[in-house]
Amino acid sequence: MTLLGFLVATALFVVQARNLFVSVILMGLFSLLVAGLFMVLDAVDVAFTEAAVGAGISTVLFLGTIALVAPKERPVAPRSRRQLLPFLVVGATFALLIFGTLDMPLYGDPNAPIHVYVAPRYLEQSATEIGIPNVVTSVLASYRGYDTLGEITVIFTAALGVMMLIGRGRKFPRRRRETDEA
Amino acid sequence: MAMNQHAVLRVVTKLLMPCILLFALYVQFHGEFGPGGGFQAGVIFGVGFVLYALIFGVGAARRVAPPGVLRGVLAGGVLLFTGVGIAGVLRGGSFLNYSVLSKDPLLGQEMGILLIEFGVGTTVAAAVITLFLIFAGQEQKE
Amino acid sequence: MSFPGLINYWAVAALMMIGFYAVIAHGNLVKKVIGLNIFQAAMFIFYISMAKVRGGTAPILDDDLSVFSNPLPHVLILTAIVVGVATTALGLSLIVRIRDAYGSVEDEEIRAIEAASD
Amino acid sequence: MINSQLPILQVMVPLLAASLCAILPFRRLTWLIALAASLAALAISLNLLVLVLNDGPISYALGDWAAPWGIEYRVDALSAFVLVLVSALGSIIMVFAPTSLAREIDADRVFLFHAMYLLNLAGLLGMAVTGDVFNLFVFLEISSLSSYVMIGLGRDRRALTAAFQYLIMGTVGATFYVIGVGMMYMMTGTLNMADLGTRLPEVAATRTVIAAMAFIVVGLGLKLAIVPLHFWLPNAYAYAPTVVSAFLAATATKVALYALLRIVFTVFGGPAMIGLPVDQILLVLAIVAMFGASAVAIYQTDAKRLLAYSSLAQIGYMVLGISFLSATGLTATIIHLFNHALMKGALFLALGCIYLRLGSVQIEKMAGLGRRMPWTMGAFVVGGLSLIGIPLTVGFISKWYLIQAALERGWWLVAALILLSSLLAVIYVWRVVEVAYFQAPSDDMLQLREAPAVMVVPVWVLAGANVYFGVNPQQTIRAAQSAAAALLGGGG
Amino acid sequence: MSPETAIIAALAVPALGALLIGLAGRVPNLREAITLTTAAALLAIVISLVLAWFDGARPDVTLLEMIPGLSLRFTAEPLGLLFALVASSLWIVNSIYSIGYMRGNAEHNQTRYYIFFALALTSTMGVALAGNMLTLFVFYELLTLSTYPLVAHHGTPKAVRSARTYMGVLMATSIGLLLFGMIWTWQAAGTLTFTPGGVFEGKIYQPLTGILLALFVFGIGKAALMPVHRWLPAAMVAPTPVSALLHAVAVVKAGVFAVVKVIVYIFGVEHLRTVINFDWLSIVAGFTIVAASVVALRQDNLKRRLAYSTVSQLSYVVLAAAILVPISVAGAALHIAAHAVSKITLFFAAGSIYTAAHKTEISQLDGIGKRMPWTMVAFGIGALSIIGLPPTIGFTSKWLILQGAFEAQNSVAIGVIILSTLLNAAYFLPIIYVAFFRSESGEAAPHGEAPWPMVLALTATAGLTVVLFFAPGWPLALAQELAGIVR
Repeated sequence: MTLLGFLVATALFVVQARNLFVSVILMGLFSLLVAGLFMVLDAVDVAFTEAAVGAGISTVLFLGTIALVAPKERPVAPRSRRQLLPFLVVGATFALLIFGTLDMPLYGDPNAPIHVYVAPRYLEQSATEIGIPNVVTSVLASYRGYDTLGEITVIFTAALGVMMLIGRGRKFPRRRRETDEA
Repeated sequence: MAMNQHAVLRVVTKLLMPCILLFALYVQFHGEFGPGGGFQAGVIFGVGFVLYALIFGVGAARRVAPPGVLRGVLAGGVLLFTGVGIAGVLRGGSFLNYSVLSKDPLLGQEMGILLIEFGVGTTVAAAVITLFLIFAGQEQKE
Repeated sequence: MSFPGLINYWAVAALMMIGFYAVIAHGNLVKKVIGLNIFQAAMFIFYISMAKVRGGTAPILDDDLSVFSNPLPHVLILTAIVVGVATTALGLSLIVRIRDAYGSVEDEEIRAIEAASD
Repeated sequence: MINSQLPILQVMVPLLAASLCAILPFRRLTWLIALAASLAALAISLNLLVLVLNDGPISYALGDWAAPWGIEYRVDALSAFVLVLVSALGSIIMVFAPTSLAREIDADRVFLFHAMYLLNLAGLLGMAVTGDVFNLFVFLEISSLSSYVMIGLGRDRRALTAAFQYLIMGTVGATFYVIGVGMMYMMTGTLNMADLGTRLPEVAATRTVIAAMAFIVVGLGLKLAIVPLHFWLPNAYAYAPTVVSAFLAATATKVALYALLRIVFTVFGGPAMIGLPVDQILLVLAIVAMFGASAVAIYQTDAKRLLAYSSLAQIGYMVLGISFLSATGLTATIIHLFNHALMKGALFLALGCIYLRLGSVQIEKMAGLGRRMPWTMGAFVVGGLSLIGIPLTVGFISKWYLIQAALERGWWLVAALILLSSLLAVIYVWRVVEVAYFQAPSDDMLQLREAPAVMVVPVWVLAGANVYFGVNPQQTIRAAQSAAAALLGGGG
Repeated sequence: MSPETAIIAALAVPALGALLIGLAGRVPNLREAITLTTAAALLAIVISLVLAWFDGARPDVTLLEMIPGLSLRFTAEPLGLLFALVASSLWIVNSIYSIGYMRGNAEHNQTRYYIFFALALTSTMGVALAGNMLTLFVFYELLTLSTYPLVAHHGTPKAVRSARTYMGVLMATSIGLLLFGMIWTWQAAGTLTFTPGGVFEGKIYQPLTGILLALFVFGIGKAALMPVHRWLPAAMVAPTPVSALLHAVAVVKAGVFAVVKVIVYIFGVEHLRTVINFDWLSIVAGFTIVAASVVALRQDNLKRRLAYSTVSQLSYVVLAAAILVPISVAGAALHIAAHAVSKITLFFAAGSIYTAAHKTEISQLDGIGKRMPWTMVAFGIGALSIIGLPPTIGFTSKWLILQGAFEAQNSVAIGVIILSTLLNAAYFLPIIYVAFFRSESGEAAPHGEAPWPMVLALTATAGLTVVLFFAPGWPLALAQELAGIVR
């Protein structure tokens, strides 16, 4: 689980880096680490996806964006009141999360509810019901195929949305200059 | 994008492109056995295209994949997926019941999965290309 | 007794909070989206960790193996990853537009511009 | 056969239509498609409501995989009711849309807008019809992403920041929701709502489940804009194109509320089961919303913002109904959910007409509008009266049930507060009315004409609905009562 | 026409009139003709209803069920019929007067004025004929809404501000208190139907009755019990015919009517007699009577003085009902009619003075009686009636109330009535005195009587005030019927 510790450290760096470029590159690294972790946790499909998406697409998108906008972050204003509230919110959420974990089944416990209910059927029956060995695929595409339909609808929505917002031929004048002078 | 002057890059890319696309197809159709599937394949396919755009310029890439076509492909994936679902309905099952697609339920399942994964791949590839072209296209304006 | 088995959940929680903090405390819009990504990635890890079965392998059936990790969370997370990247893409395109409109991607500067133009 | 397929068609019709709209770059054609799809969705949902009220809940297994393994669609009285609400408003607003959009959105984007609109509709309908907690998340995201985009299309640049803020808050909310779902799944091994409802009681006392509930309530609360989580809403509603404001105000928060009800009651079997004072927290938040948001609304100079804050207050009423934890309280919530959609739909659409002609919805610029645009302002007044809760409008029915629920619990003070807060509504509605009717119009307003009939008619359909269902509310009440009963009865 | 149809028609006719007035807005003569026809038709309908009632018909119309178990329901009973009769007959007179006033002063937005006037009458009919509390509440609110544009008619900042007060107080009380009380009642008694003898018998914890009653009495802001009387003087910015018919007759009478109705048909007189801590209502009403009279004394603006006089007179009705003996309840009912005819006369006179002489303050009225004899004689008759002197109907109603007070040995009521009679005299007689016996101050422009429709109208109401003394006819008969129900 050193990997997790490493992840936390990377995440801290990502958040702290003032240079957005550095931040984004580290973010790519972070995604790769996450993908690695997923491999360790037997989630090969997820690892594959995370590597492709997190380290690949997201990074490209981020780079594209910071190339267009300022590459540096302004230092967070040291106003105590603005800093206090986020800390409180985060602290409360954290406490709730930890509180929530206390009654969780232990990590890797084969008798955890999720391993004894519903899921076994996938592992046991999918060979006869669907006939393909990759259970992730059979769940993804058949048992819960509808989620996947939703998923590509999400992509579809996002792609159309980006087209609408910043696609070519948009007629919004560049208002930056006006406001700078005004 | 000045890279389209480099002859070496151009040639390498031309050689690489089929490999990438082939790999994408492999991932696409091998998903039942190993890791992978429509989504990953779509991403790879898209990335292959991104490479093409990087080397030959966004303008050239956009000529290959104009927005109208991209929108068509994007929607096509969704339509294919829903189409498979509705085919299930028409053959007397529920939405997305693939078993009824063929006389042999197992075969039906495989057919269904293959088709919808292809739908997923199509949409995802188109989405990746769209996103890239748009974000890269912004840069040119600046 | 139970504590050692929960440590990784705690690490996940910590990771989540790093991202969450970036979302709400940082004024830079790009940083907010980065934070959002970390937050979500931590949530992915949480799901995948719960799917793990000690001694199990990836849920690709093979006659030699008998213990597999739970495939369901994997599927859910595949979906969630995709949703995440879709959100990121939209968020970033909004940032580009905001930059066009305001000339800044800093929360406070935008507010100042807003206040000045009112 | 077609009857048995209705649940899936409910979502697939708008989804397919959306794909078509994306392909066809023609404004009128896509509008026709969108309109046809919305109307078809309305027909389907009405059919479903009748079926459900007559024969009880309908279950539909997607891919024919039985419930805990596959995804289940489940339509009961409550979800059918929400479906009708969403698709009805979706249709009416679509009739209204073209003229309004022509003024507020670039012409070459309109066909994509139709696609977005339909995607949003599909997402909302999907949320209402699904019986699977994770599937709910997926459809939540479909509707959210499309609404971010639609808000971002607003003419004012502040629409962009509003959309971004909403995106951040919405995503945080969705992630919270997923975390909560993960915890529930961890303790039970299932994602099906009904199944969760039966399996959760065994592990109810665990801290994990308590945390899960907290995360889900907060996550959906963000979407719903319960008061401390509301910051995204006023700007989003104020700067989005009017059609979008109307649609979101009338439907999106309602569906989020539906999701909250569904999770809290069907899945958790009511807040009491967990042993958290959720009801009391909700009570306090609701009252804060009712007064705080109304008070802020009074000071707005922009009519759209005014309505946005008023929405927050109205959401407070709905949450208040939940906090009573009684059949009457839930009935009140559900009735108000429906009624508020009618009011806000009418009000925002009326503002759309005003924006079309006036190019602004600043209250001070609306002086004398009552004479220039009599129909539009007439509808606005009807909607406003309904918001106040004047008898013969739907608002009165809502209030009646809400107060009754309070009195049933013996909470006199709360009942009095409900009434007091509706007096604040009198103030903010009346500010607009006074300006529009009793101030002399400025000179450049003299050429103003009434908005075209394609806009005024939908506005009046909604305004008329405010009166019709206010005078004749039996159907609403009956549907709401059976929905509330279904919620309290567990699995439903 | 069957009595059921008549009830529906009483609601529908003025509403239809409003519609037609709106359509005929471009043609003033047609518009006014419609107003008059509608008013006449309404009176005929109400009369037919009264006749039917005396013949033993007890119509009961249920329109639609608004909330399960609660419908929009209309019935005819003596008190409501009396109110409807007063309102509809005075509407005719008032319409004639309005025509003179609005044209004489060249008011703007006349069409809107007539439309909302007709709508206000619809609402008044709804209040009068309501068969349960919900229906009464519905039309009570509609009355507020339909009179709001009339108060704000001028559109000046002052008018808008006053209209805001008007709306604010009436809405706040009705939504904040009345609705609350109503829903509470529904919760406790399970019904809101007006039932002789009340609905609470044994259903509510005694001390709560007092609180509930307070919710009703103060919630009905239109009854202008202090401290919720402020809207009434504010409403005086409206054109005078509005003040005359609505704020002397329809609106305020709807208020006291509702109070009496609640006392008689929701709480039940007999039931209230058993409530120990009930005296406060007499005290509040008594205080309002005296205090408002004192305030009236100090007003120089004629309409404001009349307004405070109205506040005071309204509480007579409340006080009379609170005495809780049949004869005083009859007095309360009759006083509704008596005050209506007398106060409308006074307002008509004030409007005439404004139209003819453009004078609004009492101190400007020196010698005006010589120029406007008809007006000022009518004013005098109205004043006599308010003070309670014969030969006017005001005497009759006051007499009944006083009789009731003696019967109940309610010393507070007796004292208040005597004291206020003196005060009434103190604020009216000086006006009559200066009008007839002071000589005109120099600078005033010469003027004569107001336009003839106005003079006609105010003569008619003044005449009615006297005629009713000699032949009280239906009003008294209906009031006595009510007393019979109370017993």
